[in-house]
Amino acid sequence: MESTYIAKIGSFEGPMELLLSLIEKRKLFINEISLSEVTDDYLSHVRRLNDFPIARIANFIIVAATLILIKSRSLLPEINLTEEETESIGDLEKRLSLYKIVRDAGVRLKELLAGPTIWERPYARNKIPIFSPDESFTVENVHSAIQSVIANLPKKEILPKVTVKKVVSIEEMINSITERIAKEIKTSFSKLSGHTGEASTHENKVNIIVGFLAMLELVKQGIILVSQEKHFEDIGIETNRLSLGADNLQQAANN
Amino acid sequence: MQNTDTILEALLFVKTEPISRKKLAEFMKIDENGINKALASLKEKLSGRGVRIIENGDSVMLGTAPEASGFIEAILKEELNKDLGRAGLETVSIVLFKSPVTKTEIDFIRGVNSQFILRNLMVRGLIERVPNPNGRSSLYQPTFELLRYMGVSGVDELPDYKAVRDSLDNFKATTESEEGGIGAA
Amino acid sequence: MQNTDTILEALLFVKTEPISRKKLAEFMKIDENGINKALASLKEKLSGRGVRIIENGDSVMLGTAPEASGFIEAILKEELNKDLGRAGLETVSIVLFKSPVTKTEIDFIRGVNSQFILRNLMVRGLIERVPNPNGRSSLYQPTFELLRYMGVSGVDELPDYKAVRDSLDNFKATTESEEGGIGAA
Repeated sequence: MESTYIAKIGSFEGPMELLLSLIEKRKLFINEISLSEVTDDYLSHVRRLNDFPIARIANFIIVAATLILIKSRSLLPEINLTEEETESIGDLEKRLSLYKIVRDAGVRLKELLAGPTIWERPYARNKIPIFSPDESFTVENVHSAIQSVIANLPKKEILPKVTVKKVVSIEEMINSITERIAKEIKTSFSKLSGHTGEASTHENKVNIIVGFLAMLELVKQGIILVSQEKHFEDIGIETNRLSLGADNLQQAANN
Repeated sequence: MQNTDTILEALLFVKTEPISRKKLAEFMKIDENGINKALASLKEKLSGRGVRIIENGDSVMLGTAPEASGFIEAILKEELNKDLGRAGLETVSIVLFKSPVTKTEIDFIRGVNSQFILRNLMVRGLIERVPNPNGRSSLYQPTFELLRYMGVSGVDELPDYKAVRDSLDNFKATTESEEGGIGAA
Repeated sequence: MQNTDTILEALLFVKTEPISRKKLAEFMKIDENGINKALASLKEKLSGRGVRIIENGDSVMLGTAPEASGFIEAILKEELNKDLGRAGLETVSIVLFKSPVTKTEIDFIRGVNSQFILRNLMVRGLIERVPNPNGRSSLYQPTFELLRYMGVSGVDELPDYKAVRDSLDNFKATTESEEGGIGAA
């Protein structure tokens, strides 16, 4: 039972695919509410990813972070999110909508691929080749060309440094959101004390939040896995606007 | 002038690979406007024929009518492996409908690093990388090979091409300002 | 029946050498009488076009219209003179250092499809294709003329030959062990 379940998660290429499938399973539209509803499911999938390559886990965790924000806001609308956090929520909705468009279009492309092919005329010049060198073909140029070919050979899939940095910073974000939630609960407790009749629903809500906090711990375990990634080599050229404290960089480099 | 499209057809027949309108204009010693007219006229003459013009960006080439596909497989004793897998299909779909598109944009939509799948598709000759006139990051676009595999003679023959492209563009304004942000996973 | 000549045209388009009516009849699953009719009808439709049917005894093939011959010469001549660019140099360097090498290996090393550039290099007598004793796919190697032009008597005289060859062979080993994995982004 367990193994078939894992195989099922493993079949998700990336976080968008998983997220969209969770939303569609519940026949929901893509919006903040539906995202918050599937957050728990998503996180429990991520929890089971531990056996997968770090790079793949990292992709799932990055999206998990945004879902956590969405869920936090749905549980505690009073919670203060930074501008960047709010932006990342909007981004996720947008990305998921884009992903759905291309995935749906992909289904039709697959049908086309299964259909007839347009063939090209094969190259066939049965003439004897006339030796016509290119004057750039010197020993020196050929040697430098092969050096750059070798330099450009793809390396094994190594997690880009920017991704590791980003994932490590998510740990910070989770710590901070945990704090903010704890604080919110306290304030809303004191606000609510004295209101009779609402106690049971309130208690229920607190239970949900506590369960959610426990879930955050699980995500952190995934982050630890990623931050332990040893092969540090920048293969991405993307820039990243993520700002990170020197401590985290140091910590990441030491791991 | 009357036989410009005749010469154009002969040139494309001999060339057997994609050629840009600019190159054609050079060879035929007419301007690009003349090439466009000749292409339009040839396209019309080829309608319902066994051969047709395939267009991709600025370039054109000749290919066979899709309805002959099965017979050709038999005569060439060749069958193409057109299976792309899910990651390939997703990526190809982005490249077709958003072309020219950067890796960052592809990563942004897919939520994963597309480095390997992009390389794989390039090795198969289904997409190609072209220099970005506005920046450092390369752009990806579909190849003739990809269009041929799908049996279409241009991207605009893809189902709902305009609608899909428009709906993707609706998000464009916002995603562009964030290039290099979240997507750079 | 109406589109028999369409399919015939497509078949002749991809068949770059003469083919007998009998063979055509076989592939098109009609009798020779049907082929003759289709040929007559195609001949009519091709009149005034850039491509025409050439008949030689029982065999037929497609060829270009004579009035295009001047332009075609120009396009063929250009193939011999144009600058092969970075792609050319890169591909030649791989053929030199890893000879004999298959197209698949070259594609994998370069990360792009090398179909057209290999053609160009062959047309110019810089590399040649030889049968592969161990498989279907042909092997590419430099021509003697190229080595002589570069002033070396064998590939092993190229600088760092052993080291470069080792790195290329190593890459092959890694990709092979991970093949299938490489596509999964």
